[in-house]
Amino acid sequence: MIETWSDLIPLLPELFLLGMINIILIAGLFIDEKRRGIVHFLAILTLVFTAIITMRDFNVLQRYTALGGMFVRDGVSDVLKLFIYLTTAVVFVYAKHSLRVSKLFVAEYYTLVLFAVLGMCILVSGGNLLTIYLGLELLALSSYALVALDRDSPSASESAMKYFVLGALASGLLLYGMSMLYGLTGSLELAVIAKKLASGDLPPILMAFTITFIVVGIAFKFGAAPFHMWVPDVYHGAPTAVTLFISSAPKLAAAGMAFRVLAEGLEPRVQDWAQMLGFLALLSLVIGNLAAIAQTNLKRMLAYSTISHVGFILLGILAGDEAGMAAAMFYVIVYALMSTAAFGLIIALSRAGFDAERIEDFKGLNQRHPWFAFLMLVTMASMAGFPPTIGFFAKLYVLQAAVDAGWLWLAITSVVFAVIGAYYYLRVIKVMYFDEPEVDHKISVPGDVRSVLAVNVVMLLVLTIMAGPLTRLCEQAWY
Amino acid sequence: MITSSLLLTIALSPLVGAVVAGLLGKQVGRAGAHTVTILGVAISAVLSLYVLKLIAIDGHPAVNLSIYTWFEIGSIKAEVGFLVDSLSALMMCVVTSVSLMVHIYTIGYMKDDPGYQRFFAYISLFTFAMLMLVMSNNFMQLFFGWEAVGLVSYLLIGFWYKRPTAIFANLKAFLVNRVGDFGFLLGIGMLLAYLGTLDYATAFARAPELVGQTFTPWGTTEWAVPTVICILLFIGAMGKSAQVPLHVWLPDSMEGPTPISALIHAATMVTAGIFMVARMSPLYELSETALSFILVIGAITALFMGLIGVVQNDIKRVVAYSTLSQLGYMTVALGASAYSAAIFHLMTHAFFKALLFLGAGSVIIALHHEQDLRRMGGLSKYMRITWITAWAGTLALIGFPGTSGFFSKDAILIAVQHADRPGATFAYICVLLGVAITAFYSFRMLYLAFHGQERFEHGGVHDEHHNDHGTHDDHGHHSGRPHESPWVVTLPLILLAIPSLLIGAFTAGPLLFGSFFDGAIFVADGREPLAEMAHHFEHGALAFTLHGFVTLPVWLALGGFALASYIYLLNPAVAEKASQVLAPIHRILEKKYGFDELYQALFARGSVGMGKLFWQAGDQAIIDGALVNGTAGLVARTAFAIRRLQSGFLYHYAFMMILGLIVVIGAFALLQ
Amino acid sequence: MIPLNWWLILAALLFCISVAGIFINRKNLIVLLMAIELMLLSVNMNFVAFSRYLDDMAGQVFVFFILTVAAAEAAIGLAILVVLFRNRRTINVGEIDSLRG
Amino acid sequence: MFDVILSLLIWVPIAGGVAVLTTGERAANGGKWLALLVALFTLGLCVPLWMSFDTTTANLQFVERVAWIRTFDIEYYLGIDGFSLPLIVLTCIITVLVLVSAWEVIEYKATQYYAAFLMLAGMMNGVFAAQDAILFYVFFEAMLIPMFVIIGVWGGPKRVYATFKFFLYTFLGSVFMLIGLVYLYLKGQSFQLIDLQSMTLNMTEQTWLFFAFLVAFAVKIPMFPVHTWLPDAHVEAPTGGSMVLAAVMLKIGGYGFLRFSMPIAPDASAAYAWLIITLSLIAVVYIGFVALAQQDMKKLIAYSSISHMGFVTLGLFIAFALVLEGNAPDTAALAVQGAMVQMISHGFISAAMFGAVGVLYDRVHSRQIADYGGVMNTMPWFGAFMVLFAMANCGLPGTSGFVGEFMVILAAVKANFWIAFAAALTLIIGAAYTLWLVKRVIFGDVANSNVAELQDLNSREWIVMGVLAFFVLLIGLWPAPLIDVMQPSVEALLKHLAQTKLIG
Repeated sequence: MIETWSDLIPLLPELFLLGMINIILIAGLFIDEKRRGIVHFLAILTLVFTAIITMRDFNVLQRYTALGGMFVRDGVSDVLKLFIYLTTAVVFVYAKHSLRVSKLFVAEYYTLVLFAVLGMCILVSGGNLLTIYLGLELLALSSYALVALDRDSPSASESAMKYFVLGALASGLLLYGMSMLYGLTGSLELAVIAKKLASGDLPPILMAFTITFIVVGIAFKFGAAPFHMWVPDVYHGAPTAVTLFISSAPKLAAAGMAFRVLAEGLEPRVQDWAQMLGFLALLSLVIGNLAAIAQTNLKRMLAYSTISHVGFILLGILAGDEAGMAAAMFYVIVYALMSTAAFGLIIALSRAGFDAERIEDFKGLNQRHPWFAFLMLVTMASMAGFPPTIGFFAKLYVLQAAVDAGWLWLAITSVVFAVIGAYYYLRVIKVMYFDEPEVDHKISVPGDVRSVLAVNVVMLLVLTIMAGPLTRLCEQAWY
Repeated sequence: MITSSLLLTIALSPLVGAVVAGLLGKQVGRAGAHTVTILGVAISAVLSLYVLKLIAIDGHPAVNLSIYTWFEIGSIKAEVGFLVDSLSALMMCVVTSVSLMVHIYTIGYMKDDPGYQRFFAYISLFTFAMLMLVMSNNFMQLFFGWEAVGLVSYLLIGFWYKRPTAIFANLKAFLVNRVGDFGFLLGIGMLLAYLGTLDYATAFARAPELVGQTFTPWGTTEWAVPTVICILLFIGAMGKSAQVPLHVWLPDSMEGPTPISALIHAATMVTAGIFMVARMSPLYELSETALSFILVIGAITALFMGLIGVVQNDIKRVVAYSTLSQLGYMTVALGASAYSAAIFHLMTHAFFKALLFLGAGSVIIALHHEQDLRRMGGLSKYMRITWITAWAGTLALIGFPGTSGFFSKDAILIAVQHADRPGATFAYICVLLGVAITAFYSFRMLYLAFHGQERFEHGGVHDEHHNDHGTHDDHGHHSGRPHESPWVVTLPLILLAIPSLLIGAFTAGPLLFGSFFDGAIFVADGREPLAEMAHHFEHGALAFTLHGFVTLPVWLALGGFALASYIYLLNPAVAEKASQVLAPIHRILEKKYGFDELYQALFARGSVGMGKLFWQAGDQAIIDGALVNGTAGLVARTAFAIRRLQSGFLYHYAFMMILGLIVVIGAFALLQ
Repeated sequence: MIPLNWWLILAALLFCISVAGIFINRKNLIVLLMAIELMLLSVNMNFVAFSRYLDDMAGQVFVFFILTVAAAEAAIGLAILVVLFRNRRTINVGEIDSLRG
Repeated sequence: MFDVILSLLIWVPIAGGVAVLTTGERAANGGKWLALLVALFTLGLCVPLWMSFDTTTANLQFVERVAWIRTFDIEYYLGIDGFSLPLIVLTCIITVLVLVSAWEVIEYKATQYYAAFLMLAGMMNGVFAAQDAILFYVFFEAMLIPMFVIIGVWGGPKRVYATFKFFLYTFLGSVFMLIGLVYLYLKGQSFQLIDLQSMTLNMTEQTWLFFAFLVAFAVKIPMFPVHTWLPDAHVEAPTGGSMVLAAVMLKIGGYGFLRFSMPIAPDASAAYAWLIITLSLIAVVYIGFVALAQQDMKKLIAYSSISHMGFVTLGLFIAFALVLEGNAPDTAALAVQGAMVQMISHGFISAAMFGAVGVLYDRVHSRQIADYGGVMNTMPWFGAFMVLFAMANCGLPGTSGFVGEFMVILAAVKANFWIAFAAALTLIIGAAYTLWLVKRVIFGDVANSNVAELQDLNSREWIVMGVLAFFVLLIGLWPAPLIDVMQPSVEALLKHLAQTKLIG
């Protein structure tokens, strides 16, 4: 229902992105291997301009809708989008090195990632179950393809298959839930659904049943236990450049989806889904932290670590109030930064024919390259939530929200598991600092990766000092 | 005038000497070390005498001044300060003068020891610590001195740190003393808790408030506060003054060089306990029970430690057990409220016991560090001065009428005889028997060392026992025959022999019956422990001496003397026979009643065993093994179990998702 | 008119069959893809039924989108299947377990 | 400069550490000198700090207050009172000594070693100066990472186990504290200690908070039964690590009790004082016996540290009995002062003991008591220092070790005779394990060829030992300046403790 052209203005960044993707898609066909850097450059430029367009009328306190309420632009969506662009741009910088090294430097990577970004943008701006579904599928389908990017790798195709089947199952469940919700409320629009639910004359059992299906869909996207089974295999099997992407930006989108569906659409049934998320958060913390201990592959370990981080994000969301959402948003942003940093470091240490993905590959890194060892130390410390890194403040924020909402027991459990989790992060530090190096090849990292990586990691420290503005941004997006 | 700078000079000049000799030993050299320390102690000694003169003769009032505040917390204040009255002035003189003698003696005794400077540093440091102890005007400083002398004692017993026996003995000495200090510290704590002060003057002034207060250790049991305080403080004295059952360290402390045995383990440090109780007389007078306790402990020590002396063959150990026994006498006097008699005996004992030790040391040097009485004999003709002074010391020790020991010991005996508190009768019997025993072992030692056959080996041949002394036993006299020691050794002997014999007769009057201790020692009204003796004494020392010949103690002493003379001088074969006939008793005495073995098993091995048990069972097995590593193991096992859930099969993953879905729905269905 | 519940029950049954097909099937991956299609169709049935009974067009519009996405999904799924087969020489679900733990 | 002196004390060493890191291994010597200069400069800052510290007030001094994270009302809020000042000075002194003692010893990655200690020093100063709970927590936790690396990189053969145990134990303890702080914030909308301390809390809240804080600080100090990380950490840590760990990091536990547990939950602290007192006494006695059974010098000293820290907790918590039941505020002040003095004193003594073991270890590369004997013969100066420190360790009057124990025991008698009785047992047990160690290591004849070849202290080691000995004796002979600095704060604390927080 396009009333006027001005209705499209809030969609401008997405439209620009779409246009550029098409250009890149076509350009990619004609640009040969040697000059593929152009695609890379173009992709980053696309993100930069999309970001600029988003920033142009960025107002964290304002809310616009377009397309008859199907598309929402507000502080939450814009903050998330900006960080999605940022994360993706960083991903591109790291990925180029990795793709080159593993001979996967193809234009498809960029188009697929950008399509996924587009999907994410639609997802976080979704004001209608339909837009949410479409955004989700656009993201998901691009991701399946990305995982299978390395067509000659058995493990990549295996993980892609698993991801695909489970993803399809999850979206089936989500759809089923959406259909029930539609049936119960008679609308696909989240705002209408919320109004309807608030009136509260719906059968509670049926409501819980419906909500469960929707929560499962969201949980799958997050990778929360017990819907996490794809996470380790995909992280492990996919090319590192893809893992890097999948582990970072889509989590922002998943959070956006949770915010839209749960905090807006299902807001009146907060007790219901909060309980469910509590259960999922608990399981995620337990399974993520414990299983990570038993890992020898760093990517796989980080996969489980992601699951535990998701537990914390859920801890914020389940608080159900604005503070909780803001906390979850803060956490997920910080998480995306940490995750890019961690995978970026894995990429930095990789070279032709060798992926530095086993924990042993980091042995004696302090002797081989103290700077990278230090960066990894900071990243691990941040992931484990040690001060003075920003990871600590993320946890603090979330815990505060959870305790405030009366989830004290879960907060206590979460910190206990955070301590257990500290073990495997420390193990990485231990391997880098305490052990003797086994290999002695020279670490050569392109300048752009090196400098972006440095900024990325140092941000984890600097943000501690600058935590004020970022937290305020998250807060304002919600109030 | 007694000013703070005067007192500071007295206390600190030995410290200065100690620091110079200790830290700059290499730079100042041997002569430098002994010059500076002797100078320091000499200054102290002279000034101490001056102070004593001011107080005793010129009637200078007691001085109580503080030097600096150690800490001040609200009303609780600990200061470093000096209280100089007749008691402390007397002690200062005893300490510094004996110390001076020992310093001089050491020049000869330690002549060839590589640790020469260190030794001087230690004994000067000791003098400082002991002065701090006796001059203190508060409990904190008392405790400082108390432990500091313990430290120096520890260092000196272990002076020859290569000898396993020495370092065993010093550890033992320190630990046993610590047991005493444990009680002592608690006593100070009680005092602070009930009187709110650490200052002597205030504490004594408020002491009467304690009467009638009770302390409830558990349940409904009630103890009188003064008794608890006094007994706790006395436990400290038991450690320091080696009273049964904390006496075990003193004989072993003879591992230290002989001058130390004289200075620390006979004349001064071990008498700190006696001094302390006398100092605290205003407190002790409040508790009959505590005094009885002291009386009995002292009596046991006096008799039973003397008995062990009879069977010892090491010359220094005989003197050591004699010291224990004499300390018992002093303690008995304290228990009988005859504080002045105790202090008097302390003083005379300091002189004659230092004399005996130094004499023994002289013998030991002459025989190249031979200490076994069975390898001595007939030394009188080689070492005239030593021999004569030893006789003088022995006579004083057994309390031969007219000698200083006679007056002091008699005072004690009479005081105990007329004491009427529980245990007095037992104590009296013990001390009486002790007199005979003292005479017996003293003369046994004298005869075995100086008289009879020459049983030592000529020619300076060292047996193996001596070689582990290291280098210090090389005293350079290889002339084959023992000969008299150099003047630095004999001069102190002579200087000590004179007071040993004479000081009693001159000072007994004022010290025991005069007003000398007024204001320093407090005896409750109505208690006149020495009244009976005063009655005899009113005709003067000479008359009293003559009277002494008709009293029981002197005859007992003569009996002991006679027996010893018969066995060890006239008919040595009897000794062997007697020890066979009395084998069981002999064994018990040789084993020293088994205290050492018992303590070794119970406390030394027991506590190490307990430590091992706590460590291995408690820390390692339970806390670390079961709890800490157990938790870690549990986490690891769970981790691997969870890892197995991730089977790799797609249908398991899907099943897990559906299961999760069903569980969530089911949980909700149940909850709704 | 057939009551709404019947439609819903039918859709639920189809849904259950498809879910069961996903985790009970241990043989062929293609069957999995079929199960997924079935699942989407059951959801479609739900939407259509609701749309009809609510008299609201949105549900049916949704169905069209689902159909489209399902087609794209099938395309990607089959593409991955081909790649997998090329690499592993098998499309047996029980043999795809190299990534685990 | 006084406006930011606390910030300088925190950030100069941290920035210095970063600078030292950048010098790299090639310019290791320059890095070492730079580190030493930074440490000395930081120590120099303590001089005006001590001089211009007002000892008549318990108010915070040298306050710096800037909003940090407004969303949570977290502030960069620094300030010190009588409790913080001595600990900051202690930190600065120990840091210099650690750097000096490592001078020729640490060759592997020397600049990293120096940088780690500098950063650690800044963080420890931060802990003592922070007046915002989150700021405190940030420093409190951040310290773990440099220490983890120090033990892990330069440690002994079982360092991995030790360092993980150390880290996870401490981390586990502190997260409960974090939850407690979050709870307090939600209740009072403030993280400033001063607000937290004046907040009204009911008994249930206080009890939960008390235990949350207890876990954190009990692990840190450490108290029985959560002490087992300490011996392992000490045994494996390099000399400097042990020195800092024992001298300063343990003190943070005691400081935490003073700053958090006691003032924030005074009623619960009073109600559970019996628990802390019991655990403290177990620490004194039980751990004393355990120390007696040790074969490893460092382990022995580590256990001795635990035992000594028992006096800190004992002193702090008998204050409740004294102030509430005994109505003896002066004695209570004596107890708290005793605890504080014990912390400072133990800082010097334990650093000295570990430093001394390090001196031996550098020469013989063994920490086993059985590998030594008769060290006095070849290292007389070392032996003399060792005997001095051993005596200080067993609380000989005239050394700093005496002051704290003396004060706590005296105060304990007033509270309950049997508490004092058990505590005073340390007089015997402490002397037993310390002097037995001395007997076996220092005294005796030369035990083996290793000992025979020992060289006595070089001038660098002499300086370290000498400085420590100086402070040990200074505090022992004249504790008054230290006590005067703390007295107003102690009185203010006790006044605070005496008032219940339960009603309005």
